[in-house]
Amino acid sequence: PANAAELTIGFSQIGSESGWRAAETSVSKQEAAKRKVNLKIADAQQKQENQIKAIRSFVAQNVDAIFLAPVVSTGWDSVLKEAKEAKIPVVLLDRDIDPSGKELYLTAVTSDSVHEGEVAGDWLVKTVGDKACNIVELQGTVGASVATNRKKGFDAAIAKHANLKVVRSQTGDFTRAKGKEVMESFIKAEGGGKSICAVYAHNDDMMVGAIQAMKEAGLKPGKDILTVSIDAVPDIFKAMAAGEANATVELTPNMAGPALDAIAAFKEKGTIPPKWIQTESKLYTAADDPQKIYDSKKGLGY
Amino acid sequence: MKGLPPVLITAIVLVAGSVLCAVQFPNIASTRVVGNLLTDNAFRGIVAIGMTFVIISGGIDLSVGSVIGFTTIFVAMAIERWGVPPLLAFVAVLALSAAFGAAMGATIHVFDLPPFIVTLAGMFLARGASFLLSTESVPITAPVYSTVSDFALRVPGGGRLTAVAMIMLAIVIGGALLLRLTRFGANVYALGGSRTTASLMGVAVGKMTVKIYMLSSLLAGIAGIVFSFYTSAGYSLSAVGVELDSIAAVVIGGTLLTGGQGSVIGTFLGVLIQGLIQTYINFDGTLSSWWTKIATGVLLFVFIVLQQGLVALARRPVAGRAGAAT
Amino acid sequence: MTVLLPRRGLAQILALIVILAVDRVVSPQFFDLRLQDGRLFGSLIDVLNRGSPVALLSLGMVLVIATRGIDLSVGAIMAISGAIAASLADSHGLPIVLAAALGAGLICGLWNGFLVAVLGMQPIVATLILMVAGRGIAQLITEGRIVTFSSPDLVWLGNGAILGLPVPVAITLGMLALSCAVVRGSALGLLIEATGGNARASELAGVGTRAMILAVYVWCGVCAALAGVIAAADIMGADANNAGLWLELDAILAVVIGGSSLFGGRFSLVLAVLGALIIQTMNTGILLSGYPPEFNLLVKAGVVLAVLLLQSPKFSGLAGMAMRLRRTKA
Amino acid sequence: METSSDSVACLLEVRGISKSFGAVRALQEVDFTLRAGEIHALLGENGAGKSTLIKVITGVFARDAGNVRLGGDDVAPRSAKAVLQAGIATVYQEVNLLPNLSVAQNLFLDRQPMRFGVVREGEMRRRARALLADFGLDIDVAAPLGHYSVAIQHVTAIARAVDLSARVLILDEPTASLDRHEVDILFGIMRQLAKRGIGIVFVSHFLDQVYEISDRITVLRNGRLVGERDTASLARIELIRMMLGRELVETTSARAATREHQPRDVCASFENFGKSGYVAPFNLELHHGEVVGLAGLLGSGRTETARLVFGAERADGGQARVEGVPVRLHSPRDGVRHGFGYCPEERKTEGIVAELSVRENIVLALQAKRGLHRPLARREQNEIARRYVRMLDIRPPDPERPVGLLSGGNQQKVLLARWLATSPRLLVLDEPTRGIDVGAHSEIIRLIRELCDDGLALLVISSELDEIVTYSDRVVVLRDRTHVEELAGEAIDVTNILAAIAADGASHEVHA
Ligand SMILES: Nc1ncnc2c1ncn2[C@@H]1O[C@H](COP(=O)(O)OP(=O)(O)OP(=O)(O)O)[C@@H](O)[C@H]1O
Ligand SMILES: Nc1ncnc2c1ncn2[C@@H]1O[C@H](COP(=O)(O)OP(=O)(O)OP(=O)(O)O)[C@@H](O)[C@H]1O
Ligand SMILES: [Mg+2]
Ligand SMILES: [Mg+2]
Repeated sequence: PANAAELTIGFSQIGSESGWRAAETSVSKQEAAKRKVNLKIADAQQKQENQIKAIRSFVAQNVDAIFLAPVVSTGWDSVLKEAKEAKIPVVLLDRDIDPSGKELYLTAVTSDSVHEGEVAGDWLVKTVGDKACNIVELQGTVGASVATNRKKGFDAAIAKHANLKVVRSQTGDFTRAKGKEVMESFIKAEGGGKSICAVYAHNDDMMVGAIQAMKEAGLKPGKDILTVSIDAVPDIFKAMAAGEANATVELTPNMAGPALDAIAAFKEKGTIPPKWIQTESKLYTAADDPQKIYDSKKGLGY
Repeated sequence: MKGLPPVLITAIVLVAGSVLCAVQFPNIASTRVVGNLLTDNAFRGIVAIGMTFVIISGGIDLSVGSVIGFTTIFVAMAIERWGVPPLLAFVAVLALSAAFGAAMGATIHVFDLPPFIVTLAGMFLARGASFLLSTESVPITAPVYSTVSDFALRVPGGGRLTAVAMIMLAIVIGGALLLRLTRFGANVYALGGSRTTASLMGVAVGKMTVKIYMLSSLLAGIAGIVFSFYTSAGYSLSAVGVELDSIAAVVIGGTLLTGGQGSVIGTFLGVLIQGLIQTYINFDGTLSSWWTKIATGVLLFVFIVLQQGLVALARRPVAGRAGAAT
Repeated sequence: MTVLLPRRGLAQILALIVILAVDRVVSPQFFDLRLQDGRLFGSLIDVLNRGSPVALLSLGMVLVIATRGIDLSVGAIMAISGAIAASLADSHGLPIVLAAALGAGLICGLWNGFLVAVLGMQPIVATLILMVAGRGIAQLITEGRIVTFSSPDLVWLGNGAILGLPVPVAITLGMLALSCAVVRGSALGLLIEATGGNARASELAGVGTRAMILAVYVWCGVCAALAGVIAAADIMGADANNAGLWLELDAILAVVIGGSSLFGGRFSLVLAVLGALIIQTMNTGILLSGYPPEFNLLVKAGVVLAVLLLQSPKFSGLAGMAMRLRRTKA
Repeated sequence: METSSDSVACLLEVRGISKSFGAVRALQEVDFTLRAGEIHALLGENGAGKSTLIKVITGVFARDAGNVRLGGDDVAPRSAKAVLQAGIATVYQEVNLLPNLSVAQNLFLDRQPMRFGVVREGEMRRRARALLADFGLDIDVAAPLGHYSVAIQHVTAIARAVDLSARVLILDEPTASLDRHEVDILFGIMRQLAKRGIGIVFVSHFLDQVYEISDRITVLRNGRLVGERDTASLARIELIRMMLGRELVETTSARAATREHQPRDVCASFENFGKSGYVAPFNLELHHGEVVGLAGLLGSGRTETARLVFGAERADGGQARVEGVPVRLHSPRDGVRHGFGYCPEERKTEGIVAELSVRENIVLALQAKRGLHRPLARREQNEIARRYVRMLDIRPPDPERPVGLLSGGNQQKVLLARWLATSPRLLVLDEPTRGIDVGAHSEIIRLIRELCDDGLALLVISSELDEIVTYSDRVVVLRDRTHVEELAGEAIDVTNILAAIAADGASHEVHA
C-alpha cells in the first residue's frame, strides 16, 4: 500500500479572484504539508480551458490523484474520463459538477451554495419577524454558478414570507469596489436608503464595500439596515465586532483537508469515501465573539 | 507577396522554445503532449485565423470571445431545451454569427467608425445576449457530442489527434489557401495597405469589410461549436478574454497590427507558442496564481524579443537596387 | 477625404445631455443634491466620483493614443500601485506612500515606453505583457489577499471632500488642469500630435519622436497609478485581483467617445474626460434603473453604438439625406 | 492629328461642373471636352483645380453641379470599380499603389488571372513582366512594390492604368518623378494608345512636355475654365499668361555666369562621409551663400547623400564639420540642432503631417528646434504662418486648413516654409520643384537665389538639369551611389552634366 508521504497530487485551482480563494489555496498547501503530500497547484486564471489543460498535463505526469475546483459545473466529462482511464482518482473541491459525471470522480468536498443562500435567508426571516422588510441584493458575477445558487437559496427561504421582498438586485461582481458603487446607487434609488431594511450580498467582500457606502451616506449598517452575507472572511468579523454587520454564513476554505484524508484512506486501505462530503454552512452573528474569530482567521491567507 | 521570413522566424522560435521545455521536462516531448497541444488550442487556433484576416485588413475584432460564449450557450439551449437537432442548431448559430459579423462590418464601413470600438460594442452585445439565453451552464447530452469528443486518431506514444484538432488543422490550411491564393486574399492585403487606395484601384471596399468581419465571426462561431464539443456544455461566460489572446497570437505570428502584412501559418505557430507557454507552466506546477501571470508575461516578452531580434537580423543586409530604368 | 468635422465636442455634450435626461427618467431623484458632513451627496456626485478612475486613465490614455499607441496595462498598473499604497499606508506617511505608488506607475510606464519606443514592439502586445504580468506583480505584493489599511490620510484621498467635492473628483480636475497646462502650455501637444500624425515626417523635422513616445507612456503609467491609489483609498484596501480589471477598455472607449482617433494625431484631453463621464453616467443610470443585471451589457452596447453614430460625420450626412428624401417625396 | 472640326468624336464631355470644399470653391462651372484619340493637356497653377476635376470625373468626389458624359451616356459613378468598368483608367497625383503588395498584384489587383477560383500566380507574373517590359522595366515582380523607388512605383501605376484604359486614360502629373528616358517611353506608349482611339488627359507642370505630346490644352485658373486651345496654335507666352493671369518674368540665365566668384566661408564639410551599402564615402564642402546641385540618374544615390548630410541616416564612417568644428550627426535632431534643414522628396510619407494645419506644419521644425519648454505663442505662430503663406503664395491662404487638403504643389511650399522658418544655415532640398507650377517654380528658384545671397548654404537635388544649371554654383554628379564628378563655374551646363552621368570612369575631365 502506498504511503501518503509519497503522494503527488495535482490541484487544478480556479485562480485568484478573491481573498477567499487565496485562503483556500494557502490552506490547501498547509494541509498538504501537514500530511507530507506533494501538492502541485495549477492556476487556471478563471478559465475552464486552462483547467482542462491542467488536468491533461497532470494525467500526462501520472500524478497519484487530482483535485479539481471546477470553475463551472459542466464540461468535465471527457477530460475526467481520461483521468479515469489513467486510473487517477479525482476529488472535486468547493463546487460540484454536473450529475452526468457522477461516476467520474471519487468524491466531492463541497458546500451547498443553494443551502448557503437558504441559511442567510432563514436568518433574515427569523430576525425580521413579521415586520415588512425591503431587501436589496448584491449579486455575484452574472453567470457564475455560485451567484445563481446563492440567489436561488435565498429566494426560496424568503418566498414563504410575504413581508420580505427583494426590491433591488444588481451585480457587484463579487468585488468590494463594485459592491460599494452598487450600494451607493441603491441608496439613492431608495430614497436615501430609508426604505431599505436589509442588504443581502452574495459574498462578504461586496458587503464590506456596501457597509462603507452606507456609512458614507450617513446610515448605520447593522442597525438602520441589516446585513447578511456569505463566506465568513476575516474583514466581515471586524465589521461585526464594530456592530456594522449582522450575519455571515461560513464557507470554509479548508476543502483540501477532508479531501486529502479521503485520498489517503482510499490509497492505503481502498476505502471508498461517500460521494459527497458536505462542509458545514455555519451561520455567524455578533453573538459569536466576532473579534476572536477575526483574530483566528487573520492568518489563514485571506 | 513574401511573408515567409517572419513565419520561418516564428517557427524557429517555436522549435527553440519546445527544445528548451523538453530539456527541462522530458515528458513534454511526447506525442501525447503534442496531441493535447493541438486539441486544447483548437478553438483558439480557429478564432485566431479569423483574427488574422481582420488584422491584415487593418481592422481588429474584439467580439470573438463573446461570440464563442454566445455560440456555446445557444447550441446548448437549442439542443437541450428547445429540442433542435444538433446539426440544425449548428447551422442556425453559424448563420447568426455570420450575420452578426456582417452587421459589424457594415457598421464599420458605412459609418466610418473605428473597428476597435464597433467590435467592442459587439463584444458587449454578444455577451449580453448570451446572459439572456441562460446564466447557468447547460450540459449537452446529445449523442453526437460524445461521438465527436471521443473520436480520435491514436498516434504511437499515447498521442491522440482528436476531431476538434483536425477541424482546426483543416481551417488553418483552408485559411492559408484562401489568403494566399484567391482574389479575396489579395484584397484583404490590399485593404490593409490602404483602404482609400484599394478602393481607387477598384476593390469593393465595403463588401470586403463586411465579408472579412463575417468570416471572423463565422470562425468564432465554429470555434464556439468546437468549444462546446470540447466541454460538452454551453456557458455564457466561456472564452472571456480570448480576443486579446488571439490578437497576441496573431502578432506573435508576425502579423503587423497596422495591417497589410502577415500570414495564417504564422498565426497558427503563434497559437502553438502560447500553448507551449501554458503547457510549460502547467508542467512546472509550483507556480502560484501570481507567479503564473508573471511567468506568462515574461515568456511572452522573451518570445517577442527573440522574434524581433531575428527579424532585425534577417533585415540587415539590404542588397543593391533591383533593376531600374537606365 | 471629404471630412466635414462637426464642431468639436458638440456631439459629446449632446450625448451626455441625452444620457443624463434618460437617467432622470429612470431615476427621478437623479439631480437631487444635498450636503452631508461637508460633502455633496447625490447621483450626480456619484457619477463624478465613480468616473474619476476612468477619467484619470483616459487622461493618460489619450496621449498614448495620440501617438498611435495603446496601453492595455493601465488596469494592471492600478492594481500594482494600489497594492503598494495599501501595504505601506499604515507604516509610512502619505508622501512616501504616494511617492512609492506613483513611482511604481512611472516605472511601469517607462517599461512600456521602452518596449514601444526603443525595442519597436507593437504597442498592443508590448503593453499586453505588462497587462498579464502586472496583475501578477500586484498579487505578489498582496499575496492574493485584500490588504486593508486604516491610515486616515490615505482614506481621505478616497472618501474625503474638498469644498464639498469628493477628493477623487478634485484630484481628477486638478490632473486635468495640470495636463492641459503642461500639454497645451508647452509645445508638447503639437509635438505629440505631429508624432502621431506622421512619425517619420516629425522625426525628419527634428522632433524627438522616441522621447515623445516614452514620455506619453510614462505619463499614462503615472495617471494609472494615481487612479489605482484612489481606487484603493475608496475601499480602504487593495484588491489586486480585481482593481482596474478591464478598465483599460473603458479608458480606450472614453478616449474614442471623446473624439480622438485610434490612428493617432489630434486629441483632446477635456473631451476624453468627458467621454469617461459619459460612460459613467450610463453605468450609474444602469445601476439606478433597477433592471436585472443580465441586461447591463446590452444597454451598454446600445449606448456606445448610439454615441458613436451620433459622432460619425457619415451618420449626420445620411440623416440629412434621409430628411431631404422625405421632403422631396412629400 | 487635326482637331479643328466639331465632327470629331467627342468621347468625354464635362459640362458645368462645380465643386466646393466648405468655403473653398475648387471648381466653378468648368467645361471640359476630350475627343477620342487625342492627348489633352489639363494645365493650371497649383491649386487651380486640376486634380479635383479629375476626381470629380472619376467619382472620387461627388460633384455639386454639372454632368459628365462618356460616349454620350451619362456617367454617374457610384464606385471606383464602376468607373474602371466604364473604361476610364486613372493615375492619381497623390495616391500611388499598395506598397505592401507585390508589383504583380498591384498591376492586376481585382482582375488577376484565375483558374478554379485560384489566382494563377505564374501567369500573373508573366503578364506583369510583359507589361513592365513595355516601359523598359525589368524588375522582380514578386517583390513588394514598397521595396522599389518612387519612380518605379510611379511607372507601375502608369502601366496599370495603361493596361486598364479601354476608352479614357487620365494621368495626373505622371512625369513628376520620371527621368527623361522614362518620359520618352511613356510618351511613346501614349501616342500608340491615342492612335487606337483612346482619349488621354495629361496633367503636367513641364511645359516642354506639354508642347511635345499634347494636341489640345485646357487651362484652369482658380477653379474656373480659362480656355481651351489647340496646342499648335498657342504660343508659350500666351499659355503662361492664361495660367497665371499675368506675365512671367523668366529667370533662366545660369547663376554661375551672373555672379562673381568670391571666396566664401565653409558652412559645413563632410570628409570620407559614407555608409556601407548605402552610399560610398564622399568629400563635400558646402559654403555659405552657395548652391550645390546634386545630379544623377534615378537611384544614383542623391537622396542617400542628402539624408546622410542632414543626419536622417547615420554615417558609419567619416567626419562632419560645421563651421570647421567637428560635430556628431546621428539623427535628424542633430541636423536640426546644427541649423540644417531637409525637404524630403517623399512629401506625403516623410514631409507633411496631413492632419495638422498649415500653421502647425510650418512651425513644427522651429518648435522642435526650440525645444519643449519654449513654446511658440499662438500669436507668434500665426505671424510666422502668415508670413510664409504670403511669401510663398500658399493657396488657399488659410493657415488653419489641414495640410492634407491642400493641392500637391502647395504642400511642397508648406514644407519649404517649415525649414525657412528655422532660419537654417544649410538647407537640403530633394526635388523641391517637383509638382510645382511654372509661376511657383520660378518663384522657388528666385527664392533659392535670395536665400543664398543671405548667406545660406544650399544642397539641391533635381532631376531637371536645366534647373540645376540655373541655380547651382557647383554641381556634384553621382553614379552608382558614388560621387564621380564635381563641376564648377563655367563648366556647369547640361551637356557636361550629361557627359559626367554617362561617362565610364575614365573620361572624367572631358570638359576642362
Ligand atoms: N479633399 C479636399 N478637401 C478640401 N479641399 C480640397 C480637397 N482637395 C482639394 N482641395 C482644394 O481644392 C483646390 C484645388 O486643388 P487641386 O488638388 O485640384 O489642385 P491642382 O490643380 O491639382 O494643383 P497641383 O498642381 O498643386 O496639384 C485647392 O485649393 C485645394 O486646397
Ligand atoms: N531594390 C531595391 N530595394 C529596396 N530599396 C530600393 C531598391 N532600389 C531602390 N531602392 C530605394 O529607392 C529609393 C530611390 O533611390 P535613390 O534615392 O538612390 O535615387 P536618387 O538618386 O535619390 O534618385 P531620385 O531621388 O530621383 O529618385 C531609395 O530610397 C532606395 O533605397
Ligand atoms: Mg493636382
Ligand atoms: Mg531620390
